[in-house]
Amino acid sequence: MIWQVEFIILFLVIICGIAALWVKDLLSAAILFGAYSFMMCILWAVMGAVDVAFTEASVGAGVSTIFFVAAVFRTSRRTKD
Amino acid sequence: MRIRENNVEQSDAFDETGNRQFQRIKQTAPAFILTFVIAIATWIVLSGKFDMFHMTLGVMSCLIVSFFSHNLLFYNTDIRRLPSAWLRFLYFFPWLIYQVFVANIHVMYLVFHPHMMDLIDPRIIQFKSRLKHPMSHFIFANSITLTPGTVTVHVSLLGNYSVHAIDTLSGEALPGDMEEKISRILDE
Amino acid sequence: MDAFFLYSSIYLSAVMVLSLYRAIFGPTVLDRLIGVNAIGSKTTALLVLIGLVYHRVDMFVDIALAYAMLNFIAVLGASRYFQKIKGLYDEPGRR
Amino acid sequence: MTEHYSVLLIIMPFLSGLLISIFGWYDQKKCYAIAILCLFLSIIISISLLLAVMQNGEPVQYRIGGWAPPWGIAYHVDYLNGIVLVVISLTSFLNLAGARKVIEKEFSDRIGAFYTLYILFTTGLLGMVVTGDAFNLYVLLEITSLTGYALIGFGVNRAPLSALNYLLMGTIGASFYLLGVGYLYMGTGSLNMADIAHLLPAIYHSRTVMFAFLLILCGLFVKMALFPLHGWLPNAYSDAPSISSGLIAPLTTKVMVYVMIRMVLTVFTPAFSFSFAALNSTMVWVAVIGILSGSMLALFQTRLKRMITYVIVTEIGYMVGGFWLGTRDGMTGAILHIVNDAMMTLCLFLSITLISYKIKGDRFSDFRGIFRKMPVTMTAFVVAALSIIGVPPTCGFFSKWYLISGGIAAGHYGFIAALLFSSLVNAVLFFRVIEIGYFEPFSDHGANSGHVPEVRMDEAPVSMLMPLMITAAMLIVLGIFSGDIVTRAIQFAIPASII
Amino acid sequence: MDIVIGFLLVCGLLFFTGGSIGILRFPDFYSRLHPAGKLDTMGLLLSLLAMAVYVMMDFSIASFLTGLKILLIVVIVFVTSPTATHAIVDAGVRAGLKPWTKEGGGGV
Amino acid sequence: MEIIYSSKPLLAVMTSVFVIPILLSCRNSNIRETWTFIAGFIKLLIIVSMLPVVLAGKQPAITIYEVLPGLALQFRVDAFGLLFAIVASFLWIITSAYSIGYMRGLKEHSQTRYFCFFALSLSATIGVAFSGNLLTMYLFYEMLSFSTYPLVTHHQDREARSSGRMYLVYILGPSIGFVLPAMLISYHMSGTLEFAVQGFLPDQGNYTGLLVLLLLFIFGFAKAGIMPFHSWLPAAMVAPTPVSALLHAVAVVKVGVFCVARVMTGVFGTKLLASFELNTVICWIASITVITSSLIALSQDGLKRRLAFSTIGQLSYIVLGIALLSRSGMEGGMLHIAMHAFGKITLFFCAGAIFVATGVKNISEMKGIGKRMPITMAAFFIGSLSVIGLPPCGGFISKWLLLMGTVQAGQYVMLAVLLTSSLLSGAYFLPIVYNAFFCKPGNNTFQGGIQEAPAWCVVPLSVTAMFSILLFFYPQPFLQLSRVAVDSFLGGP
Amino acid sequence: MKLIGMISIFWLFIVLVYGTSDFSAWGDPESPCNLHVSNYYIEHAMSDTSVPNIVTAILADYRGFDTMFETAVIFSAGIACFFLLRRPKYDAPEAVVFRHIQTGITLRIEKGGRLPKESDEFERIDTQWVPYDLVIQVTSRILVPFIQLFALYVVAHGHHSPGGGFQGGVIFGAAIILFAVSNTLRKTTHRVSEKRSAVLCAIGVLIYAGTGVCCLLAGGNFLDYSALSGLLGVDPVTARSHGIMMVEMGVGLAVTMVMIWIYYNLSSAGKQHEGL
Amino acid sequence: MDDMIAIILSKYNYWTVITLMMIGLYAMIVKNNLIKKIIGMNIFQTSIILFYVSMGMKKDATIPILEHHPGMQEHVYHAADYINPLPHVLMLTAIVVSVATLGVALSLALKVYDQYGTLEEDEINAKIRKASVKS
Repeated sequence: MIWQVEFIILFLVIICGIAALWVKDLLSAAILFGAYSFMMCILWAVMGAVDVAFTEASVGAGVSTIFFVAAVFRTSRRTKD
Repeated sequence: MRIRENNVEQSDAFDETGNRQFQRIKQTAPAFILTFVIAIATWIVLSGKFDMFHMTLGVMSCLIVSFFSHNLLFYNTDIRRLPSAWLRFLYFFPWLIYQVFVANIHVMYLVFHPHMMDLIDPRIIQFKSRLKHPMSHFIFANSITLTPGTVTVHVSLLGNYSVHAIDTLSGEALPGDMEEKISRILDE
Repeated sequence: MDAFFLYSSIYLSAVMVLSLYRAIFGPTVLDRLIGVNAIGSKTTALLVLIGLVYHRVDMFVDIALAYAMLNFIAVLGASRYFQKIKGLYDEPGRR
Repeated sequence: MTEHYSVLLIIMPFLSGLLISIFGWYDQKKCYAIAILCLFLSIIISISLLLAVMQNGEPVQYRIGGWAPPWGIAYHVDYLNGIVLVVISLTSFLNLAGARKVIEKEFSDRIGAFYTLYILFTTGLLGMVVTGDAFNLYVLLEITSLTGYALIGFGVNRAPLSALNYLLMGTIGASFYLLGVGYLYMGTGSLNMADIAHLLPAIYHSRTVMFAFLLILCGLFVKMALFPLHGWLPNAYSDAPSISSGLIAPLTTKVMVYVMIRMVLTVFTPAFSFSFAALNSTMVWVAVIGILSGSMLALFQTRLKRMITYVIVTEIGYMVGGFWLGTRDGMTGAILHIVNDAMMTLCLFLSITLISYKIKGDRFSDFRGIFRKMPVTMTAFVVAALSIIGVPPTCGFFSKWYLISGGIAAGHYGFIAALLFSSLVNAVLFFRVIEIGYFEPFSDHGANSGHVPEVRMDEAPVSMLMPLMITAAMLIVLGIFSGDIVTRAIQFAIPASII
Repeated sequence: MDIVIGFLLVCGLLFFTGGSIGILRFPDFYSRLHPAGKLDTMGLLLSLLAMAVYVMMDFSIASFLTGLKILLIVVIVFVTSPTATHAIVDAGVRAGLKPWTKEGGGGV
Repeated sequence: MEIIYSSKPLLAVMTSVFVIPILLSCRNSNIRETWTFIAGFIKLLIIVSMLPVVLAGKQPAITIYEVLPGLALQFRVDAFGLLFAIVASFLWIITSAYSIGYMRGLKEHSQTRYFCFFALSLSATIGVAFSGNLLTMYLFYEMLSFSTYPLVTHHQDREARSSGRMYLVYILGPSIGFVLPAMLISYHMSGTLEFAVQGFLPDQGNYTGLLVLLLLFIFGFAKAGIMPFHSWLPAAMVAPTPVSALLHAVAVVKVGVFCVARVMTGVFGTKLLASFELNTVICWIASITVITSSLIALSQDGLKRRLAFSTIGQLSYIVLGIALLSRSGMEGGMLHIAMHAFGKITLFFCAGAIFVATGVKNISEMKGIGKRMPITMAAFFIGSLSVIGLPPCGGFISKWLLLMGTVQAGQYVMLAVLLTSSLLSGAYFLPIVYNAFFCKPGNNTFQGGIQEAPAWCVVPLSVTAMFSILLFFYPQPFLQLSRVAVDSFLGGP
Repeated sequence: MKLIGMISIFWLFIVLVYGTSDFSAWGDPESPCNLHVSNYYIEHAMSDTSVPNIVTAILADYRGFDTMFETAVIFSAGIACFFLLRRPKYDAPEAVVFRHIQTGITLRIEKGGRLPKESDEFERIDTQWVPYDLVIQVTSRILVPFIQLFALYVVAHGHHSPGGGFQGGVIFGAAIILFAVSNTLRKTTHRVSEKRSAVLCAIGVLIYAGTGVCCLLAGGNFLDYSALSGLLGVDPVTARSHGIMMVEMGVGLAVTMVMIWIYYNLSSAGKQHEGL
Repeated sequence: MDDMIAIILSKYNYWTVITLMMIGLYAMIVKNNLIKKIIGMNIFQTSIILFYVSMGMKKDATIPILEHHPGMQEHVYHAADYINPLPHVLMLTAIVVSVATLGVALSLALKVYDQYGTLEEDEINAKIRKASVKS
């Protein structure tokens, strides 16, 4: 475990999470949510949970972002909050 | 769950006669084998285990991959000419690395320059390339992106390039030297 | 050498903040996409570095490899959105 | 094979669900046969499991993967879940048995998927009940939820929106549960329920355990729609296709109540739950508020299905309140009410399915003259209504009997008053519907000659009526035999320490 | 050997830094792509190279293959990164972003 | 008290239930009604066949099934129950006959449904009469409520709907709200619900608790029409007349009173009531009801409404009589169940007959009707005599015993109450008779020849009138039964 | 609403933070959760199953039942998406557009016209114009086989390195999604049709459950792979290892196909006609 | 003061978990847009995963893949050397569940959009109200 890295990443994770919810555009939100997943992946790698990190890398970075984009593509990007 | 397909139905391999199927196998066999070889090589790098169990799994996996995507990796390609093309590509590669390195130094210079805004003068330039093969287009476009001050914006089918250049200097060099080298790789 | 890797990884994660700025405040979606793509490439390096710090790099390389591949897919998917829907901002009436 | 029954009970529906999804692409006709067959078998298996438990007098254990409990997942069937298993498989079977025509009408192009979801839903419920592992329960809970969302989301009107809301709330609930299990794991290092219960007494004083308790309860309350957290339920259940709500409404909430009972009694043990955490009276008051407001809200509804959903909210209050009274009678009542309420709700929803097969719309005003149109269906409906009101000899009376007598034993008169009040309100609610079905279209002129325009009798097909009639008969049979159920099974399900 | 590795890694980190700052500093989307596309790739190339060398230092088949794997990442990044850049810039054009020019300003 | 096993009570209860499927499947109305009669006779036979056994001091009993641990569905026939059952089942046959006339005369709709629920409510009534414990009694009580609902609302018009609603609210509300908790509380106090001769509640207990419990029971059985919970009775008058006869004279209200009496004797026991002087409270409540309802009855113009309020008062006589806890009082109360039943049913039949024949509902329109319908009005006269309590009618005996009871108990206020109410009932019944026979109709409505209602109507009402008189001379079976019952309640002669 | 939400959230935050006060410190090796069950796994995983990756050993063996239902969860998600979204009957498009790839000329064929066969020369394009992006297509062509190979590697090496059926399956699915993104959805459905993906994902789960049932039939408990030793002709420990491998393959197959299936339905809103 | 730092250092991970959880919960409760709610839901789920993973953390331990050399079969493994693997296993399942939930949620959102043409909850409610008034 590398607590220094982890500390920074934890901070970034929170920022990413807030940003993904704060941003007023759903596609951006989906992209930022992808970034959130990246951060989570690092976090788990740092904590030694390699399998979880692997899963998150494959799911969060790849599939779930694509799902989000596909959903936004089929609906709309507009959001009021 | 009987789904009525609205798509234009394709005549599948089923209604083809055995002879044509044989022809098809004959056509695809080299690509299949080559894909299989490449896959095995990659597998060995990835796996690092040489016991029976894992090698069996490897062969099975490689067969699956080659079955699924032999017509992806080698698409519209004359396989007999490939080895020489690869050799020439290896010859081209160090030059590319060098160009990339130069490009990076250039961008680094721009990035850290205090008056960066004065130095840059972005513009989109367009030119026509004489390359034909998709592969060479691909290599050319990616090389443009990696080399000094230019990013490929669009490549049309007929070889019309539009390129975003960060300053006038980097834009002028195109298509230039690189196109020559790439056309030589694929022997066009 | 371990300490060196450790500090590099800390540095790398700190550098990520800069890319994150672009990802969060980028005026357009595509700027965000650039930022996220940059974060992705840094993450790939960071994963291998963490592996080195743990002395188990052979385990972490797989993740990094998967990461490099899937990051590409995500970015491609997001940019693909614009190839079908024109306009930087939302276009009403598409289903 | 008998020793594998407890796992077969889960595996058999699971496998047949998968088979159905494959057959759905090739031969849709087989789907129904497979589904009904496997549900029937699961009834047999669950009954034989219950009988086995009764004969041996001790729980049936099963080690999956051959690993001993704390390391592997163990199945554990005792009196409590034996009963619930029978209820689940019976409900699921009865609901599906006659519904073939409705399904073919509503889901014409995705029959295979529907049956698969249906069977997987049942599998999830059965698994949740039978498992002895806290985390395994979560996974099965999620199967149930996911399939449930899909089944609800294919409804009419705003069903997708309701299902999405349900999904969000359900995820919150499940996540809280998961978090609570995490706290427990942090405190004890184990996931097996029995093992946790064994390890827990040493750390009763720890705040971790307390929070685990609260979080798990919170999550379960969201899932079971206890009053302030019930927001998702009415929309979800009333917008769902009636065949789905006939499956989901009787079972989901009841199984969640079961899980609560299991958690409180088996994992945290009564010693912690009733004396250490001392939540009894708070919980009972919450339930009382739930009962009262559920009844009041039900009064304002103008659609039958919606009204019944609020009645479900009220019934949840009964069970939760009765359980948390902490007396033997109250718990007996709560467990008995799980059984009875499942059957009652099933009967109501089955009759609604039949009605909606013939009549469009479920506003009260759509039910004019329905007694003449569908007398058998409405008879069953009336039986169910009487049971919910709590009229002997229907089963609803007896669980209410136990609940009230539990309230008396605990000296909690607020709960009794709430129960009685909601019974009265239920009477009002259902007689409002019955009145409309019975009186209208009425003639204002010629009061005595009474020429009512004749409505043609137009019943649903017999295949659909049969399960309904069986269910209605079950209500009375369960009522008459409730003494047996209590003395032979339920009283062993409650730990001896509770008086 | 350590020095070589250190040098490569520091260079890589430097390129990464440059990429990040470039993304921040450049005026518009198109010009931001230059650092993003080039510097990050280069940074990754150099740092992964350093790590590959480090891994391969105590030589065995396993470690050699691990090093190769790291290099495989590089190869993949070398293929994907320009393509990703290209995809993004293409999306930008289609989305209708006007490039920033010295004379006209514009851009976002 | 010897308890003998016998399946007769069960058979008696189930007879009418068995007949329902036959009724449902019959398309022909004659066959249908024949079955009704057959069932009624069989039931009466079964019940009467238990009479000697009961008079010999034995109690036929049967336990059907133990629904809850310690609580069974249980029938036990004692003298009181048998008295009630005989009255109910006998009058039922007559009512059936009458209702055939009435229903056919008015060409009512859905007669099959009518007869089905008719049979069902008969079963429920007998079930209440024979029930061996509180749970069984509650079960049949609720069954009666629900099975009479379609009868009350038979017309399916707006008025029927609103009064049906009222009926349900008044009957169901207290039974769920009061009786159920009271029952559970008593179960909790004593651990059983089985009726005992001296009550099953434990002897010790605080006064307030017992009082609350008693009040819960008394008001809970709202069918008894004790005053704040009486309004359903006049409202339920919208029902067809046979139904209201049944409701108000025999089954429903008497079931209510029977339940109250059972609770007082079987749950609390006379000793407990006496020791806490709880009976006085009931006496007062009942006497208030008696006086008030009589006063209200005076002001009613609708014949059936007036009868209804009279019924409310008369019911409270029974409660009052039993609550006096004196030998004659209790005997009188029990006997009054029978006597009042015969009298009141006659009156209702008459009202129905008048309606069938002339379509008149209000008393003010009945001047001179006696000339046109002499038999009916004569029967009406006999019935009212019986209800007022004058010889030569059965009502006299019960009222006499009641008065004796008040004297025995030393409750002279109650004596005054009873006398006043008798006077009042004279005041609201006799003018009708007088007007009918001696006044000239205002607008020549009832001129012309004799036009009685159909024979199906007239015969039953004459039969009941005859019985009213007959009971004055031969009250033996009922009197003996009530004596046996009182003996057991008060603990030996 | 926002304020109420904020306040209640803040309150909950305080409460939950208070709840952490009895936690054992972060990273404490002596905390109860690190002592009881998990130690058994760490110490016995190798001797019980001969799988060095403890996570895989627990996932597929000790708690294999969880994983079976995890697969069922993902399977039911696929079914659910299909059930909710699929719209097999929709209005046929007014016109079908084809592109001659070599020249880039688009042909618009009105209703009733003769459709050219899709081939290397002609490519059907969506109603909304799809650019023919040469670079992306070539990259995906190169990349897809390698990603697939990598996915299979991940499945096969779940015993020794991180990964396993689920991760491999997702990556394999992602490879096909990449193909769909860079080409068209229609081309992808020609390679992996919806029916095939649906049936295969059910088969994937069936492989898992079937392995368990095999154990049942071989005389062991459900999912007790050591019962398969007679069948496979190896010792029980190796049988467990092989059992885990079989199970992982099932998971991989199921997950791959479900990912593809969900993507098909999501990206085309159930029409499976033109995708992202 | 030192105590404070010790507490912070030993608990900050959990606090982050709670913060993330609250962010997700807030989004699920307050946000108006359905996709935002779904993102909030995913953040909520990830926070729980983070909780589990940090729970299984051990100082000075390596990843839970045994260092296994083919030569030495009889090696004894010390539990303290490896990070607790059980939470990882559980969380793999949880991630799968969360991605499955995501798929279903998105398809429901698609269906909602298909019906109402918007993803904003208040607009949808307004449309529902309008429809119910009309009928």
